[in-house]
Parts: sequence; C-alpha cells; structure tokens
Amino acid sequence: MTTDDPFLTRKAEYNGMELLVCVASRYLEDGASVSVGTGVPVAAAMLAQKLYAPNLLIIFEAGGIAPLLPTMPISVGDSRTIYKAIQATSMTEVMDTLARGLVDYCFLGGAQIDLYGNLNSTQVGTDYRKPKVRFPGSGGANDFGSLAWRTMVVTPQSARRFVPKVDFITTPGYLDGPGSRERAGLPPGTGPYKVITNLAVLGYHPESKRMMVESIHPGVTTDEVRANSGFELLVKEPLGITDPPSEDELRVLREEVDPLKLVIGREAK
Amino acid sequence: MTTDDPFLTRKAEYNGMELLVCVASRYLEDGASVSVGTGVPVAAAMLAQKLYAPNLLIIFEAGGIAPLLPTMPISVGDSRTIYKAIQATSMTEVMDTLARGLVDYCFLGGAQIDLYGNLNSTQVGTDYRKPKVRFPGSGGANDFGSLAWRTMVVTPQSARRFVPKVDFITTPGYLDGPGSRERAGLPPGTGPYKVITNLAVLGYHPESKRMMVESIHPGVTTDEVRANSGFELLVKEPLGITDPPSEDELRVLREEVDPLKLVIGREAK
Amino acid sequence: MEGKGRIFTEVDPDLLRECFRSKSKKLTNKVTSVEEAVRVHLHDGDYLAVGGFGGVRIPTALLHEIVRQGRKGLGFAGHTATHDCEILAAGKCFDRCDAAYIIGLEARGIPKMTRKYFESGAVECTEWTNAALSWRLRAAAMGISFIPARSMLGTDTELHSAAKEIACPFTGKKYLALPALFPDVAIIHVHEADINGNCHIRGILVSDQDLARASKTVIISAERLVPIDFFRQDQEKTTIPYYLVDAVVEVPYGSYPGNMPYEYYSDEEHLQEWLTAEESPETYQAFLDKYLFGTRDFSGYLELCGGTHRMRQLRDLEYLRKPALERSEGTEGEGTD
Amino acid sequence: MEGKGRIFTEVDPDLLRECFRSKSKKLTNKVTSVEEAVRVHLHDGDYLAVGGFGGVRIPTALLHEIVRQGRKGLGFAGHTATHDCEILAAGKCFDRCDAAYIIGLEARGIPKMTRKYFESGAVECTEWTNAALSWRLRAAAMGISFIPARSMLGTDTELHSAAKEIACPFTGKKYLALPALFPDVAIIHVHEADINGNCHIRGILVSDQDLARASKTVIISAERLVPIDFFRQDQEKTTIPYYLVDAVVEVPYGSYPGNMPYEYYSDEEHLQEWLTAEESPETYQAFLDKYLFGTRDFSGYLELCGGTHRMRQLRDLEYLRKPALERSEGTEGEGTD
Repeated sequence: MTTDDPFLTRKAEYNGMELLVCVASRYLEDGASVSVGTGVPVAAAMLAQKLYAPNLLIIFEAGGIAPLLPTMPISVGDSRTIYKAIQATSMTEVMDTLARGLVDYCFLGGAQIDLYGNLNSTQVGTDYRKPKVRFPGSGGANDFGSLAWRTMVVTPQSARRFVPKVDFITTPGYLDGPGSRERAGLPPGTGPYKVITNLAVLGYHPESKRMMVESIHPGVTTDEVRANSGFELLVKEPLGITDPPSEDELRVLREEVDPLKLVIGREAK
Repeated sequence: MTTDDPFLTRKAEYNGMELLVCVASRYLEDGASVSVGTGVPVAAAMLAQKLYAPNLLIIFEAGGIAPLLPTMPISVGDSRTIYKAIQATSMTEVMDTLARGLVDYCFLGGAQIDLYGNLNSTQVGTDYRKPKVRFPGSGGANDFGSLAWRTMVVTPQSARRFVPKVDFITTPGYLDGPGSRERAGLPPGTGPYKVITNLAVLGYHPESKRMMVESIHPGVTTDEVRANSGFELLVKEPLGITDPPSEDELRVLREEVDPLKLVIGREAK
Repeated sequence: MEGKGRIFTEVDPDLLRECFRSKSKKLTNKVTSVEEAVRVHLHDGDYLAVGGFGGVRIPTALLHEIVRQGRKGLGFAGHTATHDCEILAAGKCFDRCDAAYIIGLEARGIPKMTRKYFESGAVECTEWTNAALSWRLRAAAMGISFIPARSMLGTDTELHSAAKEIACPFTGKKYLALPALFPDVAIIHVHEADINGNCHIRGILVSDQDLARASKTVIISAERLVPIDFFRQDQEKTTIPYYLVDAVVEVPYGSYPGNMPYEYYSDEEHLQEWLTAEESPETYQAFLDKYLFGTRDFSGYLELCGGTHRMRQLRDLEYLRKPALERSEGTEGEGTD
Repeated sequence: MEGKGRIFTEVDPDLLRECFRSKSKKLTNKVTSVEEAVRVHLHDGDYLAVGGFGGVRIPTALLHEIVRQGRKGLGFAGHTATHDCEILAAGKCFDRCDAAYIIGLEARGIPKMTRKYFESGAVECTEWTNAALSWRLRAAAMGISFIPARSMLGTDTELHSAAKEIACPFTGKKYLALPALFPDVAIIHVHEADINGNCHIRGILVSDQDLARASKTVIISAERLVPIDFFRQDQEKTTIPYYLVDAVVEVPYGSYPGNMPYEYYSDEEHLQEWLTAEESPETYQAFLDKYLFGTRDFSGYLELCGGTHRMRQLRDLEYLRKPALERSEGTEGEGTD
C-alpha cells in the first residue's frame, strides 16, 4: 500500500471486480493454504498462484485439493475443482484438516457484517421461526470462520450490509469483542483478518477488535467509505491508498485466470 | 447335538483339531458376519462358507472384507485376507462397523478364561507393573468382546486355563455376572456365546451367566470336562454329546479348506 | 449454551445397533426400478439424506420420483443441498430440515419458490454447518451417539442447533457435542455399482462413505452396473460395500442436470431455466407440470431436456473439448464416445 | 472408573494446531536417505508410531536404522506391533508404550527377548485396544482432544488405560473418552510416493490415513518413486497427500521380511530364524550382530537374507505362483517380472 501511486491516470484501466480480485490475491503468500469459494476468491487464489505464490495450496470444502484449475468452477464441488488435483477427498476430511489448523486463509461473504466481523448468511429479521428473508445458512462458512487462521471477507460495501449488529451471527467474527472468541471456546489465534470491499481494505484494531479502514481504493474518499457503513469505522493513521492493479496483475487476470470474464465481467456492487 | 451317534466306531477318523474346526463352523449361519483370526477360526469360517453358509461375511480386523481366501492367512492383515476381497479398508472402519452392530460373531482366545467368560490375554500375575508373564494384550479382542453380538472362544481346556478369576480382565465376558455388562456401559444384547474346547462345547446359563457344559465330545466323560476346569462348571440337563465331524465336513476341510494341514495338522492341546 | 433446535432423528446407538443387526449380509441381487425403490424403501415421515453436493453427483432420478409419488412429511438433511433441495421443495416433500446449506444454488442464485417454502413456516429448521453435518454422520458411522467439535461455538448457528456444550475431560477445553445423525434413508448416485450394491464413486466424496454407513436404508442409483469382479479385482474401487445397501437402480445420466465428475458437466442452461421458472407460482407450476409431473420417468425428462444430443454436449463440456460437431472425425484421439 | 495409565503425548489440540500451522504446504523435493531421514527427524525421547500391521507393510529399513543409530527413550504406539515392536525392542529404543498388541508375532509365537524387555520393567505401559488406538488417531486427525468409544468398559484394560468415563449429553449413556493420540513422528511404508510426499497405499490401510494426519512429522518409505502425474491423473491413488509428509525415501522391498500386499509375501523362514534366535541372550546378540549391526544399510540386510533370488521367491509366493525355477520359460503369461 503506497499513497504515491498515480491512480488517477490509470482510472479507466480496470473495473471494480478486477480491483477486488487483484487486491485479494496479494494477501496470499507462497506455501500457505487457502480455502476458496467460487467467484472472486477462486480468481484471487488463481491469480496469486500465477504471480506470487506458485505453491499456494488451494482447498475446496467439498473435497478438491490442489487442482490445476482449467477454468472457473461453478460449484465448489464441481469437476473443475478436482481437475488434475492432488486429491479428491471428502468434505469430512477437509473439515478435519481445517480443525487441525492446516488452513491458513479462507474467504467468506454474507448478507450482513458487523463491526466485529460477525457474518450473517442465515436470515434477515431476528425471529428465527419467521424470518423476513431466509438465506442458505452457514454451509461451511461458520466452520472456516471458526477454525481457519485468518478469515478474509470480499464484499460490496453499503450501510445496509455493514450493520452495527447482524440479525443472526451465522459465522463468528470477534463476536462481542476482545476475548469473546476465546471465551466461546474457539481456537486461539484465529479470526477475522481483512475485509476487501469495492471502496477499501479494512482490518481490525489489534486491541478493540473493531473494524478499521486500512486503505481506501484509488478515487474513493474516506467519507464515502464511512457513509457506506452502518456503524462507525475506525480509520488507521496514516491511512493508505490501495495499490491499484498492476499491468502484470491485469494481464494475467484477464488472459489466464478469467478469459471468459465470468468474474471480472460482473458488477462490483 | 444328538446322543445316538456311533462315535466309537469313527473314533480314529478325525483328530482333535478337525473336531474343533467342524464344531465351530456349525455355529455360523448364512447371511451372518464373522470376524476371524488366524488358525481354527478362519478354518471354521471357510468350512462354514463351503458347507452351510455361502453368504457368510468374513471380516478381518486389519481391513480385509469378504475375501475369496485362497489359503490360510498367517496374519490377520496379510495378503491372503484381501485376496479377491470385496474391500480392503482400514482397521478404523472395521472397528466402526463393529461398533454399529454389524458383526454377529467373533472368535477369541486367551491364556485364561473364568466362569463368566472373561478373558485374559495380557499377563499372568496381578501386579500390572511387574507381571510374571506378559502377553500381547488385547489387540482387537476387547473391542470384539465388547461390541460383537456373540463371542465364541475356541481353546484347549485345562484347570490352569479355566480359572475362577482371571488375573487380568483383558476382554469382557459377563464381568461379575448378570447385569454387569450393562452397568459397565457395554451395548445390550452382546456377550459370550459358546466356548468350544478339545473336550466339550460350553455355553452360559441364561440367568446366572455362568459357564455351562452343553455337550461333551465323543469319547469324553463329564468328569474329564469337570477335572479340566479350575471352577465348577454347570452342566446342562440333558447333556448332549457333540456330533462328531461328518464325512462331508472332513472331506471339505481336508481337501479344500486346509490341504496343507496348517491348522488341522497341529495338536489340539 | 445449549442449542434450542430439535433433533429430528433417533440418536440412541443401541436402537440403531438392533436395526443394523437385522440387515442381511448376503450377496443378493438388489437391482430394482426407480419407481419401486422409492415406493418400497421411502415412507412418508422418514428422514432422508441425499448424497453428492447439491448440484454434483446427485440422484436426480430418485429425487424426481419422490416428488412424483407425492412423498410427504419427510425430514431432510440440508447438507449443501442445492438442486436436490429445490426438487424436494417443489414437491413440498419435507417439513423439517437440518439446515447447513439450503435453498441456494451456490453462485447461480436463490430460487424464489424454494425460498418461499422455507419462509412460509412449513419447514421446521435446526441450524448446523457443513462440517457439523459431516461429523454428525461420522459419529453415526462410528456407532456413537455424539462427537465433540469446535465450530459453531458462540454463534446464533449454535443457538439454533441442537448441540450441547461440554468440557473435554483431559484438557478442560470447551467443545460442542454434536448428536449423531442416523438417517432413515439415504439416496446416493454413484459411477458404478454391482447388483449386490458394491459401489464405486470417483472424485469428491462429500460425506457419502459415512452417509452410507450411518443410514438405516441405502438406495443407490448408478451410471452403470458392473460385474462383482470389478470390485474383487481391485478393492480400491469399493467406495461403499454391498452389505450397507438395500436397493440398486441403473440410471445413465442419473445426476443430470447436475454435474457427474468424469462423465458430464452440469446443464447450466436448464438449471437457469428452472431458476427463472421459480419467479412466480404460475410459471413454476407450468414448468413442473412439463418437466416433472408430465414425464413418466427420468428418461422422459432427459428427452425433454435435449436427449442424447444434449448429453453429448455436456460430456464435451466435462472433458473441456470442443463440441462434437466442430470436431473433424478421425482426427481426435478421444474419438466420439 | 478412570484409567490409571499415563498419557504419553500432548493432547491439547491448540498446541498441535500451532505445530501443524508451521508446516509448509509447498510442493518441494523431500527425498532423502534412510540414514538422514532418521537422523534429522527422529530424536531421543520422541513418541513414534509405525504404519502397517506389525508384519505387513512395515517400514523395516527405517526401523533398522533407528536401532543402528541407537535412538533411546522413545515412546511407542503398540498398535498391532509385531515384528516392528521386535526390531525396536532389540535396540531397547523405547521406554514407554501404548499397548494394544505388543511382543507377539500373531500365530507365529512370542519372541523371548522382546517379552523379557517388557517384563523387565524397562517399559512403562498404558493399556489400550486396537480400536482404541485407531480411534485415538482419528480424534487427532479431527483436531479434537478426545473421542467417545464403547469398548474397554468394565475391564482391567480400561483400568490400566488413560481413558475416562463420561456420559453422553443426549442419551445419558456411558462412554469412555479416549484422549487424542498425536505422535511426534510416524514412519509409514507405501507402495508408491512422489518426491513431494504424495503416497499411494494398496490393500488394507490399518490406521495409516489417520496416522499421517495425526503426526507432527511423517517419514515415508516407498517401494518406488513415481512422478506427481501418477496422482494428478488419478486422484483415487492419493492415500496420503504431500502436505502431511516431511521426508521420503525409496526402499524397494522396504517391508521385508514383512508382507507387502501385491508385491511380496512375508519371509516366514527368516521371521522364524529371528524368533529362534531370541531363545537366549547369546544367540540373539549373535543374530543381531550379523543382521542388524553388521550391515551398513538395508540393502546389506537384503543380501544377507538371500538377495534378489529370495525376493523373487517371495513374489512368487505373493502371487500364489509356482516357484520361478519350476516354471518353464515362455509358457506362463505372467512372465518373469
């Protein structure tokens, strides 16, 4: 993250989805393991593998381990996820592997996220028997949010989505704040790491565990970031500006990772 | 079991091991599953398969499921136990299968057995830290004795081996008597079933759970059976005489099951 | 904390032991029809679990037949249940659900009528996670009534589960005890099966090995039947052994429109058509009348969806090949199948 | 009841998580020599677990090297430990043991010197069963510190175990909580491995899948090295994935005199010679001096035991063939390998 990047001159060169993918990919280092879902996460992991992390171990929760992804999967269990893979195992064994502490990163999403990074993908409304809107539920999200070392969230940012308190904690962030994951019995050292939105990269304050803006994307203002959150965001000082996608990143992303524009052809919001 | 068999005229026609194998085989019905070890049990299971129980499911604890045994295995995990088998799985999965109640019969042995069918294959002497003689221990015996529906013991009979109280309960029989398996937490309906010795077939009294002679082998007296036990044996009334091996049994046993006399060439004591 | 949800299945391992004890271990011919398999083995009120991964290796033919036969009041294991959930919801077949992942079709979207069914209050849910359901099935496969786990802790997912907090007797650490999940009936689609029920699955297993072990009754649909020597000659092929299985049906393309790894890819266009049809009750009814209730069996459905021509395209997609029509004959090593 | 035995290994899953976290997930060349694998990865005092089934698919070359390097004070998982236990006892390598099956050689008999080692008080034992050790490894593979089980209850095996009785929170039923078993080092012999550590095992697995997952360090010996595409082209071959493995050595006949399924049968004559040698300290020392300490490495041992001629015989035995010498050349389909 540097602040001297001439992002304005490059503004037209990439779209919001490309930015999300490129930024997310930079957090994955070589020799690490990452559990990915479809869409931006898998694109980010593929990009990282091609640029910075040739030995990134990609894990799909349905059982696909270290495939040579020929194209984007549609399902986290489909044939692409085991193409020339090292292993096609069971979900149970993937979850065991997660529980043993072998998964460094995971990517999650949700309909709502709160200031402690708790995620809701179960329902709108607080009456469990009569939800206003029902969503799919945890899937493997709670498992990864509980047991992976670092949880990353890639999500569009809006005040409707960034709420002071989620209607339903599907997946644990820092729960009620410092110490509450540990009190709940979750393994120490795990938890929310980064939130990458269409506006900014956010992290968490080391003591208060509250969400904190770490860098804003080129062309975005701090006020915009604040306005698109339903709770008060801490802001890191000095605040960085996100490095825009490099030419290398964009070329590999467009030509090798997602030539059919399945991910980068969508709207970032 | 009939008492009118002219066993005397056939006395020379079979040896003690042949008798043991033939008698044991008769307790295995078609469609049942049996976990076997090497020696007499596997010979009995093979004989049963060829004569009465073509669909007997033979299970080896190391992972071999339903092999077409070409010859006697030397180890319960060796190549023979998976020859043209339906499955070569893990010990863990065999033990799971056992725990789920899918194993009808098992064959066990031991250095000592007591009046409730408890088995000792761990040590002679009651000081655990300083045993007089150390044996291999449970292996899978305790697991099968705990979780298989019916435990069969094939063993030479002597007062040294049939003791009032085993030095070490490696594998549970009826423990201290009626109700004690249930109190210990073992699954209901499981436990000792038959003891087949070189002298007699023994069962357990339905109420007292004490060992009881059910039939004596041809040419053996009740006194002999009693004299070769260190505790008082109950005797069923009327007492049967064990059917001696039939010509069919002997032919199949000698020609098809154990042509190399690996089992039936040994001493019955 | 103690989950407020209900446990929908029997957890007493001793009752299950009695049930498993009574299963025959004979090698016998278990081949039957889809119609008969469902009629004989699945009853109103049973708890049903579906193998595969929602839109991957699902027993579509069996699922359609369950709807056609009008099975009602089922319990349902929502273990990454996507298109399978959609089919059963179309028939309003279930009224209680262990929900780990329901309604949605992953990145494809959320079908409206299916969602409505859940939001209507017609379905009682207990919340879980994918790992929790996997581990609940493993506990059942191990013949134990509970197993400790470390996810769900501290969340509303835990609160609306039926799990209970316990302490490890060795470390004092907090765990969630998950109750074993013993389904009444499992339906699983596999690559190959023999008449006795031995099964071979290629690719991801999800939880199907444990599911077959955990279930009182197991119905298999297979892409193809093979002789028993297929397994006896190579035991690595035996994913599910015969003695766990109660019925076998042969259904080529039986996972369509789902993906069958190494066989054919998912039919995204048809899945999209289904999703679009769910926009309103009227369009949905018309869609279901045409594809589900208007067809006598699965082969009728396949014909409606494009028949062998479409299947050929999906096979090309699976193998990342150019479409067959674009291939010049005789120049491709892969041939034309 | 609460077992009086000692737990010899760490059970806190969080300490293990830190350890597993630090393992690299890179695909890198891990091939080394038997000598170096043992020297670098196994230290005095470590807790060791051995793959295979005592006399079947055992890593004999690694076991010999452990004795030759004089490793002492090891903990040892006696999980149907037969000839492997015999080798390590010959070197007096361990002083504590989780005993499920120790000392004996199944139907072959009980080696006197090995038994004496256990009876001498030099080895602290905690009692278990084969299932208990399998399930303890599975608990470790699941990253949990305990798992409920229903064997051992009510026996002296339980009394001298380190298990604790607990109640199921759902049914109230009594269970034995087994502590997870996380070995420091596992040594496992496999059929094929690649340089990264991906492994293929044929035939019975015993507990080796869980063992590889449960252990902090995993050393593999393989009959042969294969390219990574062996696994990428057919994922059914991947019994153990590379990221669990720390070192790989290629040792043809590496399970000798044990049986290697589909490769060679056990050498019952040599095992009998070993057993007979244990009749007295003098004969045993002479035997060990000749076969173990008098050989520089495993190939020297194989030569002493009859070399390729003997291996050929054991292969014939494995395949139930007539001995090679009796076969007339060119008339057998199997050829001469």
